[in-house]
Amino acid sequence: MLDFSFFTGEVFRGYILQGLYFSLALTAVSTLGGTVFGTVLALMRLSGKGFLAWPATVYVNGMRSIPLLMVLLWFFLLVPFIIGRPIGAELTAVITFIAFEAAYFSEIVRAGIQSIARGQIFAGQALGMSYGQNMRLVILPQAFRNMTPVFLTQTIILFQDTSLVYIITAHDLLHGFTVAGNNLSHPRESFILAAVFYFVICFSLSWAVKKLQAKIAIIR
Amino acid sequence: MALDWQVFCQDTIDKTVVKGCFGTGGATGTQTYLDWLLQAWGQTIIVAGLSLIVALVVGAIIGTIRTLPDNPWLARIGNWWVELFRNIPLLVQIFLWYHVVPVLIPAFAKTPKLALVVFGLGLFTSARVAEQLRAGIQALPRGQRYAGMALGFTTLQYYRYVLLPMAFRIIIPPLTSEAMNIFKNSSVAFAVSITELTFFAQQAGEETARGIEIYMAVTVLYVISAFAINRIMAFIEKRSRVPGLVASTGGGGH
Amino acid sequence: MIDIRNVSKWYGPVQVLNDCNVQINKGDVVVVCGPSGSGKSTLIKTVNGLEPIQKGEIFVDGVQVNGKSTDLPKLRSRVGMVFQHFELFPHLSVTENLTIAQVKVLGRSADDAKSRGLKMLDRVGLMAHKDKYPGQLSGGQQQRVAIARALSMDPIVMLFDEPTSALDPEMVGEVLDVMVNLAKEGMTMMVVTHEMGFARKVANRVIFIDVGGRILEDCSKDEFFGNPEARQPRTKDFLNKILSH
Amino acid sequence: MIDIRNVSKWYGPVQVLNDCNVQINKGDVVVVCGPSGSGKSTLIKTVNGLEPIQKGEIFVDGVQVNGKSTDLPKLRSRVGMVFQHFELFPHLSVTENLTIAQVKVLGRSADDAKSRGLKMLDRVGLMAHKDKYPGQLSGGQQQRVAIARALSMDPIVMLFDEPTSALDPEMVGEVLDVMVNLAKEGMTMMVVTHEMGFARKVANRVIFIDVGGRILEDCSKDEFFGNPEARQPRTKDFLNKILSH
Amino acid sequence: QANDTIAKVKAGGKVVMGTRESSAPLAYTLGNNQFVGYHVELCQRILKSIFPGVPVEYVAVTSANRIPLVQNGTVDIECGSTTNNEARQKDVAFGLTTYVTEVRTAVKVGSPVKSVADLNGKTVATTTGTTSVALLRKNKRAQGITFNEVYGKDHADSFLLLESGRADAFVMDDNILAGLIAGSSNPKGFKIVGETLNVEPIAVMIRKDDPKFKAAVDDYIRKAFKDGEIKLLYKKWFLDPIPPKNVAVNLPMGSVLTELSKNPNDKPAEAFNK
Ligand SMILES: Nc1ncnc2c1ncn2[C@@H]1O[C@H](COP(=O)(O)OP(=O)(O)OP(=O)(O)O)[C@@H](O)[C@H]1O
Ligand SMILES: Nc1ncnc2c1ncn2[C@@H]1O[C@H](COP(=O)(O)OP(=O)(O)OP(=O)(O)O)[C@@H](O)[C@H]1O
Ligand SMILES: [Mg+2]
Ligand SMILES: [Mg+2]
Repeated sequence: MLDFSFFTGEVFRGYILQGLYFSLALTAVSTLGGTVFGTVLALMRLSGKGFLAWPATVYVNGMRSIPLLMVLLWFFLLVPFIIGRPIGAELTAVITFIAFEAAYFSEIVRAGIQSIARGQIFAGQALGMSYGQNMRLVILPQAFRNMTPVFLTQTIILFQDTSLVYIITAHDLLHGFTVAGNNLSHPRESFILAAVFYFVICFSLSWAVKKLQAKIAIIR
Repeated sequence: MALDWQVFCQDTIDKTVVKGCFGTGGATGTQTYLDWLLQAWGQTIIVAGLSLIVALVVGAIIGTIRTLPDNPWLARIGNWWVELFRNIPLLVQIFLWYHVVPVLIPAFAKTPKLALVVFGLGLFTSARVAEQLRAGIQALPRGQRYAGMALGFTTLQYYRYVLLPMAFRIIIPPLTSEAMNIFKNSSVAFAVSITELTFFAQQAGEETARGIEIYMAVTVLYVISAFAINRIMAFIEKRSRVPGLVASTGGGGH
Repeated sequence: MIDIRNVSKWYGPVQVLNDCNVQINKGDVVVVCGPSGSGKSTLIKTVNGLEPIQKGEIFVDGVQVNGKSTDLPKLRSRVGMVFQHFELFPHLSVTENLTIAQVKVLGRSADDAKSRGLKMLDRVGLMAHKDKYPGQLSGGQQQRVAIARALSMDPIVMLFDEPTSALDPEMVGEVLDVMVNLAKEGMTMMVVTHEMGFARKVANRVIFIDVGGRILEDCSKDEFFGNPEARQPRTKDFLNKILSH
Repeated sequence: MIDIRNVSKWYGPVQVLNDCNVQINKGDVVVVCGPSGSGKSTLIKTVNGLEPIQKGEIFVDGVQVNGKSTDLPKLRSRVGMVFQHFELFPHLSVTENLTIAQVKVLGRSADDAKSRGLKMLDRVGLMAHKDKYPGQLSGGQQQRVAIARALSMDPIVMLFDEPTSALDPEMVGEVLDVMVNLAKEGMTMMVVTHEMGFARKVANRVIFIDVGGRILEDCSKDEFFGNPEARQPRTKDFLNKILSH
Repeated sequence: QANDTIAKVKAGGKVVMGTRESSAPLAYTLGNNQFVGYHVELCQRILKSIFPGVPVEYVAVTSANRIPLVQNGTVDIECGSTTNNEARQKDVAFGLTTYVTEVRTAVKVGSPVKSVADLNGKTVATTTGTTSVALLRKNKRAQGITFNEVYGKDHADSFLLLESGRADAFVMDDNILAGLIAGSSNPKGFKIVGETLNVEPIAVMIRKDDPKFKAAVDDYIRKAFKDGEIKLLYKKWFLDPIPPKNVAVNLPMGSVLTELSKNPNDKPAEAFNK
């Protein structure tokens, strides 16, 4: 009933490789950008200053209540208007993902910082450390270690989410499988292969996360 | 760019503006974009609501069996379930349910598309609910399990009376984000022709060429839905709050 | 009543109980002490089968705990246990904590369970708190409720695992008082504790376990405290440490 | 050296310190005791400004802690503090724990800091563990490292907040020994503790705070323990509770 | 004026062609970012004559996003399978009609469906974001029949719905239907039936209010009709075997297009269905 013989090396190179590359690149770039932007948002929210915390809170909660598909559609529609010149679907995807993921990463960073026991903060202060020193030497090193697993898990989710860029016709991994399936008349087999592909990649990643977690965990 | 909200009062066929903005409805009656928008919202709510039920029920079972003592096989099945359903993108899973499963398992061929989407979204989310429930159960002090056992409860009983009630309370915050996620993720259902909000955004945006207005309306409905879920869960959290106990929180994911 | 015979237990490659033998008769109050990590909690948990053992046999009231076909829930329902961290069920009120196992495990009617539970609550002096939730009580009060909960099941023996070590110092006394009374009324008890005052007052036997799970001492209270010369060096060292301050 | 004057503090509507006055001179060893939640930790944390106060004044070595322009980090670097839960930095090795603040706060060279830190580590008897991480040490060892960390900063006064109450009983002694030696060497100390043995041995003053944050007693050790009749009823009650067992 | 494509292309040094991925034989991909088809090749020729030597960049568009993409300048010329109608003319402009499609119905061989009326009670597939969705709604109301609609997110998806039996019929432009059938694993298993629901002029799409570019495009098309270039292209893509499977779509030129080739125009669909 199912026939996977159509899936040759040539098909892989012709249809899949480009999409795989794009999905990975999009994941990497938006993780990086999202982390930077997200950390800024988190620090704004933790600053205790209303004029910083409030916009950041609105942004984060707003982004988190809209589906990524809609965010993609919005950015696809609006970004060219805003920046005044056309950009491709790929670049739109990158901008959208950074903006979108920042909201999620900021929550991770915030939780990471808040996970540090008050006693640790007191201990740093009691040794005479300034706010900045305490953050840099005591809180952030622990916070980053604490949040690494959630952070990497989110990155895996992000990688899966790249499959949604089909709505703005960017060419991701899934897209490659879809087109290959349609053009070579084996759409069902192609979906199964896509599932296997994603599973292998994401499963290995999450397995690696577990290993890493055991390695960097603070001995308690 | 001027916004033209009248587009929602247009008839979906002849594009004339209908007085009162609502069509006559019915199979052969007229329909405005507003009617359609609300219908699409209904579809979103139905898909998300049913999927949430599936996710909670299946997630509770899977999450529980992953923590059972002395039953490595059940735990293993539970672990694989979680790995399987969370390591494949939702969109791919929905395609599989829609296009592949009915061919492999003929019994599914006559299943309504809504049910297939609900399976897809529900089981995808069940993996995440299961993961949270497992974490919730494991976050309880080990002594709670021992205390239940020491009183003579059977495994089933101490899960039912001791562990699960507390575990579910602990995971209300992450469950809230899961419930909100399910609403958002239901947008993926449009890929298999569920006429929900994102489908509406695409189709009506195309037909009327008033993308901004249409997207805005749809976005607002998503935000309202998310907010409503959030309030409902806050209400549940409040109702189930244990006197004298401070709640802890979790987070992450979408 | 309790017969622990040649029991050994491992966690993976680590041995935590090493050929332990303890006999406890009806009415005995046995205090178990030893350094942290020596296996005291593990030993007491093997008595009602909360921790499985890899070698040896344990009998409670004639029933083999580690038997293949033993109805463990039934056996456990006859053995009361009190934990270091109380382990009341936080989502249930005090009364519900006291009655739930009576109803669900022993099959008592709600009324019977309630009257029995409240009687025990009265005994530990907390009748006024019957409708509160555990989180609204102090540690000492929670532990007393936990004792009442165990007593409501009409146990034939009570196990205590460091019942006072998680308490603020001012609350230790109120819990010990309850335990002293229980002992005086003739309850069979096995108590893991560092409270040597309690041991002196009511124990009739003291057991000392060393790290690695080996029982070094098992003798009468008078012998244990009265004849320090005859003790093992490890025991003397331990007693010195905890009695010095 | 420490001068707490008419200090009051509220958490929202709840008053946790009520018009407290304490004077501590160079070389004093002051023990603070009182029931749980009475505000002992809060009081001691106000001394180096970890908790802000709403009323009154606090001076340490002549510097006003709650002054608007006070350089708090600088002041804190001269006040050693030891916490109930040790609060070593879990991501740093023992040596790094000992040196980081010396280098970053006092600006010492890495070598100086290390030699000073290791000297203190030696003093608490843990030289052998200098390269371990806190998580690899027992509670008693961690607390001794925490004391060494505070001492490495050459503090003019040491604050202790229940330094032994999170420890297993066998480890209490080793920490108290370090503290006793410190007191004997003339360190000025303010110690929140329930260890009355320690108070008897080295305190020269004992302060008792009642719930609500009011100081009920502030007298010499001999007066406090030797003259029970003159004590407030609350104090007697508290002492009874913690000394009875 | 922003809408001067010729100036924009000169300034940018490249021209962006929006095209479709699975609208064979009008426009589709062979993978590797390689696009082919009747309209793709026609556009390639047009662009080569207007912008000799300027590289062409390809952007795959969908039914749903092609108009915004042309409007916002992402795409300079869309060469896929876009119907020229009055509503769209408010937002974009079209070249001279280069293909005329008739909206018809594809069913499996052996299906009892022979006309729209037979769709009563059946499930009908079509593609999100196309005019067929509205067309179906219109017919439904006009004829008083009831049927369920299912929507594929693209034509391939819609065809899959028909193939797997989730839909009894697939209503779409005949060329797309023919192309999908030809490319399917079982070309003999499907047929195109029923009356023509709509005649739709298909044209390349460009930005509105850009007379210079429109004139250049139209001039080339007019010339191509006249000297038979279009006829050759039509034969190549509709009658001869085409890649990737080397099967022919086999859809001879319809009467409307034949008529048009004598006197090309850019009238919207409404003018064709009076
Ligand atoms: N679940 C477990 N897995 C692996 N090792 C364990 C486990 N539980 C206990 N251990 C180990 O078994 C040994 C005995 O533990 P146990 O809790 O019985 O000691 P204890 O005498 O009660 O100590 P404490 O005074 O600290 O309560 C310790 O070394 C402990 O680390
Ligand atoms: N951050 C806070 N917010 C609100 N209330 C607080 C806070 N920290 C402490 N409290 C309250 O202030 C009072 C005094 O607390 P504190 O920790 O100083 O007591 P303590 O005497 O040290 O008690 P313990 O012996 O339990 O350590 C308590 O009632 C406590 O609940
Ligand atoms: Mg123990
Ligand atoms: Mg305190």
